[in-house]
Order: sequence, then C-alpha cells, then structure tokens
Amino acid sequence: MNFLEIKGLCRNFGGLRAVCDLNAHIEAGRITAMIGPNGAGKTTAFNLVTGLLPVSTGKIFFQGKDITGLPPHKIAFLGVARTFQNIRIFSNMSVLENVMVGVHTRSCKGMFSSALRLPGVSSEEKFIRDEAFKYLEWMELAHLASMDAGNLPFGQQRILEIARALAAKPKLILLDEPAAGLNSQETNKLSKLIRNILESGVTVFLVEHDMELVMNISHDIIVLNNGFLITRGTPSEVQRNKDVITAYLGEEH
Amino acid sequence: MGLDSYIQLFFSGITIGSIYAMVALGFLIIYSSTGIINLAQGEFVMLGGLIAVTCHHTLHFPMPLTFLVTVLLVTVIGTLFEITCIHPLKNPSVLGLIMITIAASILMRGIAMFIWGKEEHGIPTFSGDKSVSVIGASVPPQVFWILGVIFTVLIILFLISKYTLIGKAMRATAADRTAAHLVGINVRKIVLLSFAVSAGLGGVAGVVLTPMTLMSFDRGTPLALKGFCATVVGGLGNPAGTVIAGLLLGLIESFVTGLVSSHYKDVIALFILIIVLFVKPSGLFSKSEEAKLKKF
Amino acid sequence: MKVHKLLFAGIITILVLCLVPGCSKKTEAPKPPIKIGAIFSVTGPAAKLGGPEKNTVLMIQDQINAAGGINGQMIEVIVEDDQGVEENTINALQKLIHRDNVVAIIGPTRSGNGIAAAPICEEAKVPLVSCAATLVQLYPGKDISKSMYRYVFKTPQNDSHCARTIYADCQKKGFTKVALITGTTAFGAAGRVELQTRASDFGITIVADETYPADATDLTPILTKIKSQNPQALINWSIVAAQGLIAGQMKQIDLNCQLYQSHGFGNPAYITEAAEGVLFPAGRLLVVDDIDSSNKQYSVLKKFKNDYETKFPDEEVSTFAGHGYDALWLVVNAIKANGADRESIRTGLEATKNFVGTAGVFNMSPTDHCGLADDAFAMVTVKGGSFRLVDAVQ
Amino acid sequence: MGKNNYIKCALFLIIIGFLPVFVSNQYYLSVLVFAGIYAIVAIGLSMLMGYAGQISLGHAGFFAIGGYTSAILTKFHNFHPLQAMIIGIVFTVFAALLVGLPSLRLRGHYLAMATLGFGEIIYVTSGAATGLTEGPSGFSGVPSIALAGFTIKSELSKFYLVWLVALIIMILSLNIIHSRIGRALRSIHGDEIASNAMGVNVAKYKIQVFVYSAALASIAGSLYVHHMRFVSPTGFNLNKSILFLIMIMSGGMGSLWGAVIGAAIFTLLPEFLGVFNDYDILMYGAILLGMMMFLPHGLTGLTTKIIQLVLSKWKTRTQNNP
Repeated sequence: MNFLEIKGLCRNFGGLRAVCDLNAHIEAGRITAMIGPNGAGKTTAFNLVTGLLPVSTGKIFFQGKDITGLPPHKIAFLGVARTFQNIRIFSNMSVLENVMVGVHTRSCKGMFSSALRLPGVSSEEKFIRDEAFKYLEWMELAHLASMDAGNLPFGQQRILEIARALAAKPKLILLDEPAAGLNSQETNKLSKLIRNILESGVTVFLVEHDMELVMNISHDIIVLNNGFLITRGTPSEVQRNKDVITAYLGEEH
Repeated sequence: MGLDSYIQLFFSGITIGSIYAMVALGFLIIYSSTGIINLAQGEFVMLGGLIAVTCHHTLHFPMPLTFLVTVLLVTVIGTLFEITCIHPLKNPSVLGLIMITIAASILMRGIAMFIWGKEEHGIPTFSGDKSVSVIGASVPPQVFWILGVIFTVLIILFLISKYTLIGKAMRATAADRTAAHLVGINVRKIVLLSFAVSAGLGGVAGVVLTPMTLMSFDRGTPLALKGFCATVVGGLGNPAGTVIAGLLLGLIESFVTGLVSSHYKDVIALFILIIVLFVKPSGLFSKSEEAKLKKF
Repeated sequence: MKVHKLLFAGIITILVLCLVPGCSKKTEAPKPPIKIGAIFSVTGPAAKLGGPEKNTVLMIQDQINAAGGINGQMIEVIVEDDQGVEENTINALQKLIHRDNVVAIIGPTRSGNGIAAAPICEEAKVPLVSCAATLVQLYPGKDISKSMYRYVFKTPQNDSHCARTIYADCQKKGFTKVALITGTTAFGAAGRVELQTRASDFGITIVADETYPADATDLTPILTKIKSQNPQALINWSIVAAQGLIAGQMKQIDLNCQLYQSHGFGNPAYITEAAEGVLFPAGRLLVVDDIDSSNKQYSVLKKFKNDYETKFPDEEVSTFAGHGYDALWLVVNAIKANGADRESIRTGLEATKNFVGTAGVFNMSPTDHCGLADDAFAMVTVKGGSFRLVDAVQ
Repeated sequence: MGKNNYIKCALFLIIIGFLPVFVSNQYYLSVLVFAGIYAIVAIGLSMLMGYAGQISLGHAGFFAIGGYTSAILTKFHNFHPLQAMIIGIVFTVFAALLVGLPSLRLRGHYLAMATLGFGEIIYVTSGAATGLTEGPSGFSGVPSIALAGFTIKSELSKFYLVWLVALIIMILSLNIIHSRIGRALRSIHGDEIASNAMGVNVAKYKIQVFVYSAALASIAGSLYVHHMRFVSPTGFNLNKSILFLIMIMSGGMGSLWGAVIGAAIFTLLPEFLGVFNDYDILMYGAILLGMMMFLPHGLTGLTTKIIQLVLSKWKTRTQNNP
C-alpha cells in the first residue's frame, strides 16, 4: 500500500482537460518531484491532492485512506501540509503568529474555553508559542519573530511559508515551486533544507522547474505534459528518456 | 378582481419597476467599472427631482429645458462626487468605499434639506392629468412619459455600449481594469464617465418620477435600497439582466400588494433578494462561472 | 508594543476632558428666566410637523417676553430636536430635566416618542404637555376614560374624537361599506385600531383594510385592490407624504368614492387640485375665515394665523403649529395662575378651565388630561384649492 | 491575552469607576449608558469585521431580536430580565445561524447585501406584527433590570451595569483574539485559502464569530430596552446598522479598543452637534465623510501614526546631538 496513491485522476475546466487519467504514487521517506513544461497540470494536480480543487473523476488515497473530495482542512489534519506557488502568507500577522497558525492542527482549544481562559488554555498557548519558535530557529528566522510577515523580503517569505507548513509536523509536505525566484546561492540553501526536512521524517513531494535542484535532490521524478503522465523514474532514467526531451525541447528536424 | 384591475396593477408595476431599473443601472455602471457599490445612487434621483422643481418653478424653464438642465446638473454633481471623494483615495477597502458613499448620501440629504426645506415639491405632469383608458384600466399619461423616456435612454445606452469606441472602452474596463489599462484605455476617464452617466440616469429617473409622486429631501434612500436589490438579483454583471430584474421587482411588488396584502410588500422584495443571494449569488441572468471570476 | 499604551491613555484622557461640563456661567439676570423645555421632531420623518411646532413655540416666547414676560419674569423655551427617534427623545428629556432643570416640557411631536417620554416625566415629576395625538397606549387597558399619568397632558384631539366624527358623517351620508387605508406609523396604526373598533357602533362594515409604509409613493396597487371591493367611502389615516397623493391617484384609476382624511391632513402643502371635495375633521384653525366672528375661537385663531403667516411668509399655518401654540399657552397660563414650579404647574394644568386654544376649548380635569370635547372638531373640506368649513360651503 | 492588555483593562476599570465622580449629571450618565450599550455591539462587530473580514450591514436585526424578546417577555409575561435576555440570545443565535450558514459562500458586497436584507426584514416585521410587538408605536413600561433584589433604576447604577458588562465582554473577546481561535480568524482574513490548507475549518470559525457577534448585539439590545424602558422599531432601522459600522470604522478596524472609543465618540457627537440644530445631519455627514476619507485606519490608526512620527523625530534629534 503506497504512501500516496493517485488513480485515474481527471480535472477539466469547461472544455480544457487540465489533468486527465493521471496514475502516480509516492513512497514514504523519499523526495519525489513532479516536473513538466508550463501548463502541464502540475499545480492543478497539487491542488486536487490537497482538496483545493474538486476532482472531476478519479481517486486519491493517503496512507490507504480515500481523501478524494475532503475539504483542505480535513486533509491537513491527516498530516498533509503544503506551500503555494505564489506565496500565501498572512501578511496581517507577525512572523511568529504565521507559524503559530501552522501549529493549529496540533492544538484543540475551542472558542468557549479560550474566552473563559479555562485551565489548559494558557499551557496550550505556551506549547504553541514554543513549537513555533522552535521551527523559526530551525529556519533561522527567529530574529524576525515579531516583524510583520508582509515586510519580509521575498526569499525569507518563502522560507516562512515552509516553516509554517513544517510547524504542523506533517507526514507529507507538498512544496509548490519553492525555488521560484530564488538566486543560485538561496537555491543551494534550499536543497540542503529539503534534505534536512526529509531527515526529520517528513516525506517531500515537490513541483519544480529548476532542473539542477530537481535532479540532484529527488529520488523519483514524475513527468507530466498536457495533463498526461509521460514517464516516472530516477533522475538519470528521466534525463535519457526521449519523450521527456521532446516534451521540453520539441522535435529535432 | 377583473381584467382591468390586472392591467392596472401591470401598469403601476411597470412604472415603479422602470424607476428601479434606472437606479439599478446606475449602480451597475459604477460597480462594473470601479467595483464600488454607490449607496448614494438614490440621492441622484432625489437631486434630479428637486433640481427640476427649482428649474421649473423659480427659473420658469419650459419642461424640455428643465429636463436637459436637470440631467446635466446631476451629471456634474456625480462627476464632482467622484473627483472629490473617490479619486483621491489611494487603495480603499471594499468597506471603506461603502462607508464613503453612505457618508456622501447623508451629506447630500443634509444639503438638499438646507436648499429645498422639508416640504414635498412637485412639477406639473408633462401632458396633463387626463387618464387614458387602456383595455379597461385607466392610466395617467405621465406613465407613458416615464416608460417612453426610460426605454429610449436604455436603448441609447445599449447602442452606445455596443457600437461606439467609448462604449467598448467602458465594457473593457468593466471586464478587467488592469487589462484595460494595458491596452491604452484611459481608465481614469472611464471611471469619471461612469459616475457621470449613472448620475445622469438618476437625474432622468428623478425628473420623470417627480410629477407623479412629488419629491422631498429624504425620498432618495428607499429607492436606492430597492434599486440595489434589482442590481444584485439581476446579476452584478449584465445590464439587460439588471433592467429586467428592476421591472420584475416593480411588477412583483405591485401584484403582491394588489392580490395578497400590502402589509408585507417591502418584506417580499427583500425576501427575493436574500433567496437569490443564497441560491445563485451570481444573479438570475448572469452565468455563475463568470461571476466567480469577479474579484471583490 | 509600548506605543499602544501611550496612545490608549492619551485618547481616554481627551475623552474625559471633553465630557466635563464646562458651561460658562451666564451673567445673572435680575430674575432668572423661567425655563420651559420643548422636544420636537424638527428633522427626520416627521419634520413637517415638528418644524411648524418649533416655529410657533419660539414665536410665542418672543411675544410673551416682549410683553414683559409672566408677572415680570421672562420665559426661555429650550427646543431640542429628537429627529423622530425615541432614543434622542430620552436623551433630550434627561438633558432638559437634569441639566437645564426646566419646569415643564412641551412635545414630543410623534406618538412613539410621546409614549416613550411619558413614563420618564411621570417618574421625574415634570409636567409634560404632548403634541402627539396617540397616547391611547398609556391608558390602562387602552380605555381613555381611566385616569392616565398624573404629569402627562396632551393638546391634540384624541383619535377617538376623529374616528367618531368621520363615522358620524358617513352615517349621515348613508355610507355603510367603508374601506380603510392607513400608514404604518404610530399615528396610522392607532387610527386603524380606532376605526376598526368603532365601525360597528355606526353600522358600518369595513370592506378593505390596507396599509402602506412611510416612504410609499405609488398607492395605485392598493387603490386598485380597494376599487374591486367598490366601497362607498375610503378613509385614509396617516401622517406621511403619501396622504397628499391619494386623491390624485384615486382619480387616475377612476375610484370615485368619497375620500375622508384624518386630522393629520391639516397641512395646506397637501392640497392638490385632485383633493377637491375631500372631507376630514380638523381644528377650526384651518378655516378661520369661514367661522363666524361670534365663535369663541375666532379671535384667537385669527390673531395666531396672522402672526404666524407674517413671521413665516413662505408657510401657511397648520394644525400642527396649533398644537405647539396650545401646549405653550397651557403651560404659561398654569404658571400665571399657580406659580413657576413643577408641582404647581401640574395642578395649574389640571385645573385649566375653558382655555380657548386653536384645537378647541380645553377643560381639563384629574381624569381628562386632554380637555377637548367632540365639538373641538369641525368637518373641513377642500374647495377652490383651499380648506373650507363644510357648514360654510353647504 | 498579553500583559499589555491587562494594563488596559485595569485602566478601563479605573475610568469606569471614577468617571461618575467627574460626571454626576444624569443627562451625561444616560448618554454614557447608550455609549456602553453600543460599545458591546461594536466589540462583537469589530471581531466579525476587523478579524474575520466579514461585512455585516444588518446587526441592528440581532439588536432588535434581543431587545424585543426582552421587552415582550418582561412586560407581558413578567419573566425575570436575565431569563428574558438569555432567551433573547437563543433566538438571536438561531437567527444568526439562519442568516450566517448560507451566506458563508458570499463575500464582500454580496454578504453586505444579504445581512442588510435580513436587518430590513426584521425592522419591517417588527413594525407590521402588531399582535406581537404592538406595531410601529412600540410600547413602554418595560421594567428595569433587578439583580439580587436590587433594581437597577438610577442612571448611575445603569451606567455601572452596562459598562461592567462591556468590560467583561472586552476581556472575553481579548482572550479569544489572543488565542488559537483569534489567530485562526486573522489567518482567514489574511488569506482564506492558505488558512484552510493549514487546517483551519474556515466555515466553522466564520459562523462561530458571526454568532458570537450576534449574541453580543442581542445582549446589548436587551440592555437597550431596559435602559429606555421602551421599545419601538425606530430604534432598530438601517441607520442603526450603519451607526454600528461608523463606530468601528472610526475607531479603527482591527482594534477592539478602537471600537469602544468609536462607540463612545459617535454616541456623544450628536449631543454636541445639537448646536447646529436643523442642520446637524449636514454636519454629521461632513464629519463622517472626512473621517472615512482621511482616516482610513480610524482614530487608533491616526494616533499610532502621530506617536510614531513623534518618536521617530525624537530619535533623529537625539542621534545627531547625543
């Protein structure tokens, strides 16, 4: 039974078939990447897995459990966290508070108990704050804890989004083009970070255009084009695969 | 209730419905090009009526001149409102804009009370009071003036928006402001124009309505509420839908009063608004996909 | 986060400072003026009633002070505007009673505000002379014969007077099928209750009973429904602008039964050519020229009409202005007779005997704090574009 | 809630305690009681709009349900005021769910219009249902609140009651804001999709805060009718909903303290505008327009800016000549 299983997944917007008949799976404890030219349906597939978009047909299983059609917050409670292609941080909140929202799935106090400050609320608050701080330190953002998230530079906003996702202690983290907009020096730091995440016991599934990053850190690669699965394999296999080359570079005449 | 009563109800429904349609269209034009719901739209109708009263009684203009001068003046007021209150704002929030239009409507009411006092004012009907009998129902001639003027204005607007460059530019801005910017449309001018046109529409509605129902400084606001119901029910997207929704709202109110009871007439209009909002927020006449893309 | 504490303290201190009543000390007049409070709906939905009331009260104040005040003591009428909202009425009451400590209060204009004000004045033991017609709500079990609040009086005729006068006229003309159309304001709703309960006493059946909101402009749908019941008479009871439109819209749909209006129609602004032949009970103020000079009210009405219309040339005097006149003079006479403190004004008011006011001749008693008899009303019609006494044009 | 807010609450308590020493005139106390009632509604509405970003133009409807339930039950069926208030809250919560649940999908103008429609329906029905509400003239004789044998009749006692209730509600609300729920609400306002992906059940929290703010409006409605000892539809019309909006906008959208200050200011302002007699509407509209245009972030926004300006100027001066 695979860690994450996608069976016959389809999604169409009106006439356009963004993703059609996608079959793929991910194994736990490995870094899996999904690549393909622009408009290949990568981000759509991501949004289908995390429940952001309703599925047209097909099934998605996470650790054997059918999560097709579940709302995003239920999927998050199962241990799936994600980042977004265009950064979606809470700019109206501080850096620390952003990560504290990440700890949401691991806390339980409701409105009633919070209002009356019943016993357990302040201890849970302390737990959330410490956990969030731990992840900020890991991501070297601790010194910016009280700053408004909206004022962070672009690179650090990306890191903050990852920190927020990790704060939920997920089993699987989906990274949507984490390297987009980063310079080479930041990308190296990112690849070390992703390896670090894997070592901390979190399976990584990422979508990325930066081939250098993808090729040197991922264990398996899934290649999509126009919504179809072209091939799947280790980085070296994929590099030599003829279809992938034509998909990216077009036919040779 | 004989056939003549039904015809009678039909005519009074259409009449008030066409006023709602004019106010609703005024909302739509400003909304589609700027995203603002101008809750001061009712005040334009009130100003239209009261300015006509001044033109006719104090300045003794003949009716056609009164009509033109009034519509022109209200258009100028609409433009001034945009220049002074809307344009200077840097990036106003949805709520901020709603509050500004509410504040502007309170201010306009205060000024109107200052100028015209608290009394009801009226202007004579365009062509006498002798009712015309139509299939048994007797209909005042002013109704035909209202329907005639309003539908001509609607047709003119429809033609302008379809076949002239300005019309296309307005529709482009309505679809997407940034895209309109990119293709070289002077969005600033279009926004100004949309405030002018919707104020003008309010003025027209005010002038034709006043002979029948008199006008006072506080008569604008209830119209705005009903007009907005029509805009939302018609779908915040297409003009034809909005006009039809306005007429429908007038007819429903008239027939409910005539056949059911007058006690809950207003509640019915609001009930329809809420039902439509919950069932099909994009409105009856616009495609739901299209509404989803509208950003709020 | 230190900034927040600073800002917070700053705002609160400013707030407290602007609250401390720093009213400047008035220079001591030889004898301090008698302060009489007044609350009218000068703006808001009932502005057309409150405006004339305020004009009248201030006009009379100047007249009295010009003539040397009451036994040499000037009067000062402090007018507050409640905009027709009960909350403002209550604030205004507290201001007049506790800050300006007035000796008596005139108003409010609207019935809803009157009902809200009565218990407060009763508790504060301050005499209130209301210009709102509908205080039936205050009588235990809605029976006006029972004595109502000791400190609350009212000048307009009771709604029951008006209903009885209309029905008596219907009976005289042989109308048995009558339709009701009333506004959904406090005044309209109370009138509707009066008309519904009293119809059977005059052998009248109500064939239609419709209402319309305060902002209604087009009543043709309601009139169409009423037309299908073909009533012999239509009674409109409301205080809103639409009452001026009904006659015209009836003509438009050829509904040609006799139209009666309530005593709320007593404002010349509502006269349109279509209103010819309308009948409504009202005080004789509107038809001064028609009443013969032997009538007790003639000289009072003539003088008041002239004074008002010279001071406010672009306005004609209305019965609402008359309510203001009666209320202030009742208080002033009570002060002249009994003295200028609250308790003696109350007893003075209760002891008022045949005071000739604009609404009629007032004879108060401990159980009747209105003091007007049925004859206070006269049937008035619209003829030649102005109000005329029915008897005079018979 | 943070240490900072404890100080503010203590300061607030001291002010409530000592204000009547300065302001003993019953007139000012009566106006301040209204201010306290509106502060309660403003706190709830500020959480709904400032934190969860939900626009409501119909809170006068909930205010009305609480008010009418209390008035009818205490006058005609002589319930105890507290019982009637709780029943009022139950009805209001039911109405809030009825309006709130379907309007979850709505945003921006649509939500504003749905709530506006609800408020108007309650207003029109309270005027039309004469059997239940005595119709448009309303009715007086609503008893005062009696607590443990002591009837709260005098303006001073009402002042303390209302403002203490406001303080308790402020503490509860601050606890919510500075808790997991508060952050979830602010995350919804920040970016609903990201918040949902982080495990925040957006629909549930939106409804919870909508119902919470409606319940507060209901409590305020009950206190309102017991203060005025009278109830009628005019107290619950669209202008009242707009007044609530003005209070939280002027105070500053995101801050509960701003809402309380906005409530106080916009209850006192009309009393001082009386000097313009007939034309106070004109002045009110002008002040409101000015405030909305030049103070988009309300008074707290303004004072924060001023203080930051002063601090930064003070810093630069000390830097160049230490």
